[in-house]
Amino acid sequence: MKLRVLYFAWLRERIGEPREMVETEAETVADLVEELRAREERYALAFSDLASVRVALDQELADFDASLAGVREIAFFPPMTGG
Amino acid sequence: MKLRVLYFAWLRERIGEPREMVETEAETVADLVEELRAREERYALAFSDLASVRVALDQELADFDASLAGVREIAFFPPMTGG
Amino acid sequence: MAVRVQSEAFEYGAECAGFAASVTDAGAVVTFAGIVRDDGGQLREMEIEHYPGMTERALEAIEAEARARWQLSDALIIHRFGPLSPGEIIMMVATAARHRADAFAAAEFLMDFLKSRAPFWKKETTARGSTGWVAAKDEDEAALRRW
Amino acid sequence: MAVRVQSEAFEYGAECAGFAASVTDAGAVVTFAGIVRDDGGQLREMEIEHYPGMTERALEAIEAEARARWQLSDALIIHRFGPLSPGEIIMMVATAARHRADAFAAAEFLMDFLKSRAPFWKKETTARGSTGWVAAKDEDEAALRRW
Repeated sequence: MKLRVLYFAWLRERIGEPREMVETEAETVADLVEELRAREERYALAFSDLASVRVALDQELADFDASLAGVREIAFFPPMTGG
Repeated sequence: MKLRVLYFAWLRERIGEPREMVETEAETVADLVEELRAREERYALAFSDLASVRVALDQELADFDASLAGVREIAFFPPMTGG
Repeated sequence: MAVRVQSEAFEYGAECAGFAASVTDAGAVVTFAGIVRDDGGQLREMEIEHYPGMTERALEAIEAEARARWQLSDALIIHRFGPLSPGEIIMMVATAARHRADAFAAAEFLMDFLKSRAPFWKKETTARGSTGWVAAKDEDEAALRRW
Repeated sequence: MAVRVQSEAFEYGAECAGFAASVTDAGAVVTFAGIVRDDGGQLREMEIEHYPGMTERALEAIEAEARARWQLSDALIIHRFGPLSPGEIIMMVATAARHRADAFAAAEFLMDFLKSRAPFWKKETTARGSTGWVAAKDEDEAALRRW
């Protein structure tokens, strides 16, 4: 499947781009993160500490063990600091 | 001693005036209330339920057993409802 | 820090903006406004009586207590007296602090104490012309005990 | 009920006044404004990044949750993104209710959830030119657990 992957804040800066299309057979968010990490050093760096990474599937907060079935957009970002 | 006595809200309405000078030898607020009650029916009515009467001595909230020594102004009023 | 007791209307929005613009070293501003509630068209007028002199002292004491309990950059209390119509703003408080928890807590504290410890009394006149003094609520007295 | 996410500045005072004037059957209005704190002249700029689309959804969900929990006459959330200077207002919330306890609780709830559940990130540039992302605070995450 083709996934639209978005990065925000320092994840965006470490990866070097705000979004990309990713072709993957990953079943869960965690699987996808493993694939990305294995790809290039910048991904490994961005995902080195998952405790400070949050994920949203189709614009809803989700967990790393969430399934990617039917998902079109996934976003990775640090803990939020609005307000 | 001469005391300036003020009444507010329904105490003012029941007594029929907002303020008066009272000559008294009462030692406490409670003593003064007893004197006023004995004076006229309108005072007896105004002070019939002391649970719903509050008192201030020289513009500070006080209790019924507080001493009147040195006090110049005493005010009686219902529980407050500002805001 | 300011306390104002007045019969004239005040501009709530302008007071909020002025307060927020004047504070320094604050990251959080909380305001509260009390409005004369229409209660389904039953109310014609609300008259607020107060105790001149004691009112200002009580509000200043409450504000000083809030400043002693929380780290506030600034605080403001404005309360009207006299006749008010439904929909009119009766009063407001504003607090400013570095952090929002302090600003929220101080604003609630000011309101709780102002409600039951500042000498104001409300008298309502209904559309049919009958009048009555607003009774103090047990819940307002209870609200003081949490502080 | 309204949620606005925008880069343009908004007039905090005018928003407060308009909100208070538009509510019906409310006796209490609470507003919160978040201000870019100067931090002793160390800060030159704060840039707010957000996730367009998800931001609006998250804020609307938080507002709907507040309306489900408390009796609100109305609620408003405005949040800016993009570059901001010290002293500028970042965002505001406003709540209106018949009783002040509901208005205060809902405003605090909106702030607590907005802080940690709406996709905004703050980046600071100091007067000396160094930049850094503001870290989430444990106390903000902890604040969610009281609701």
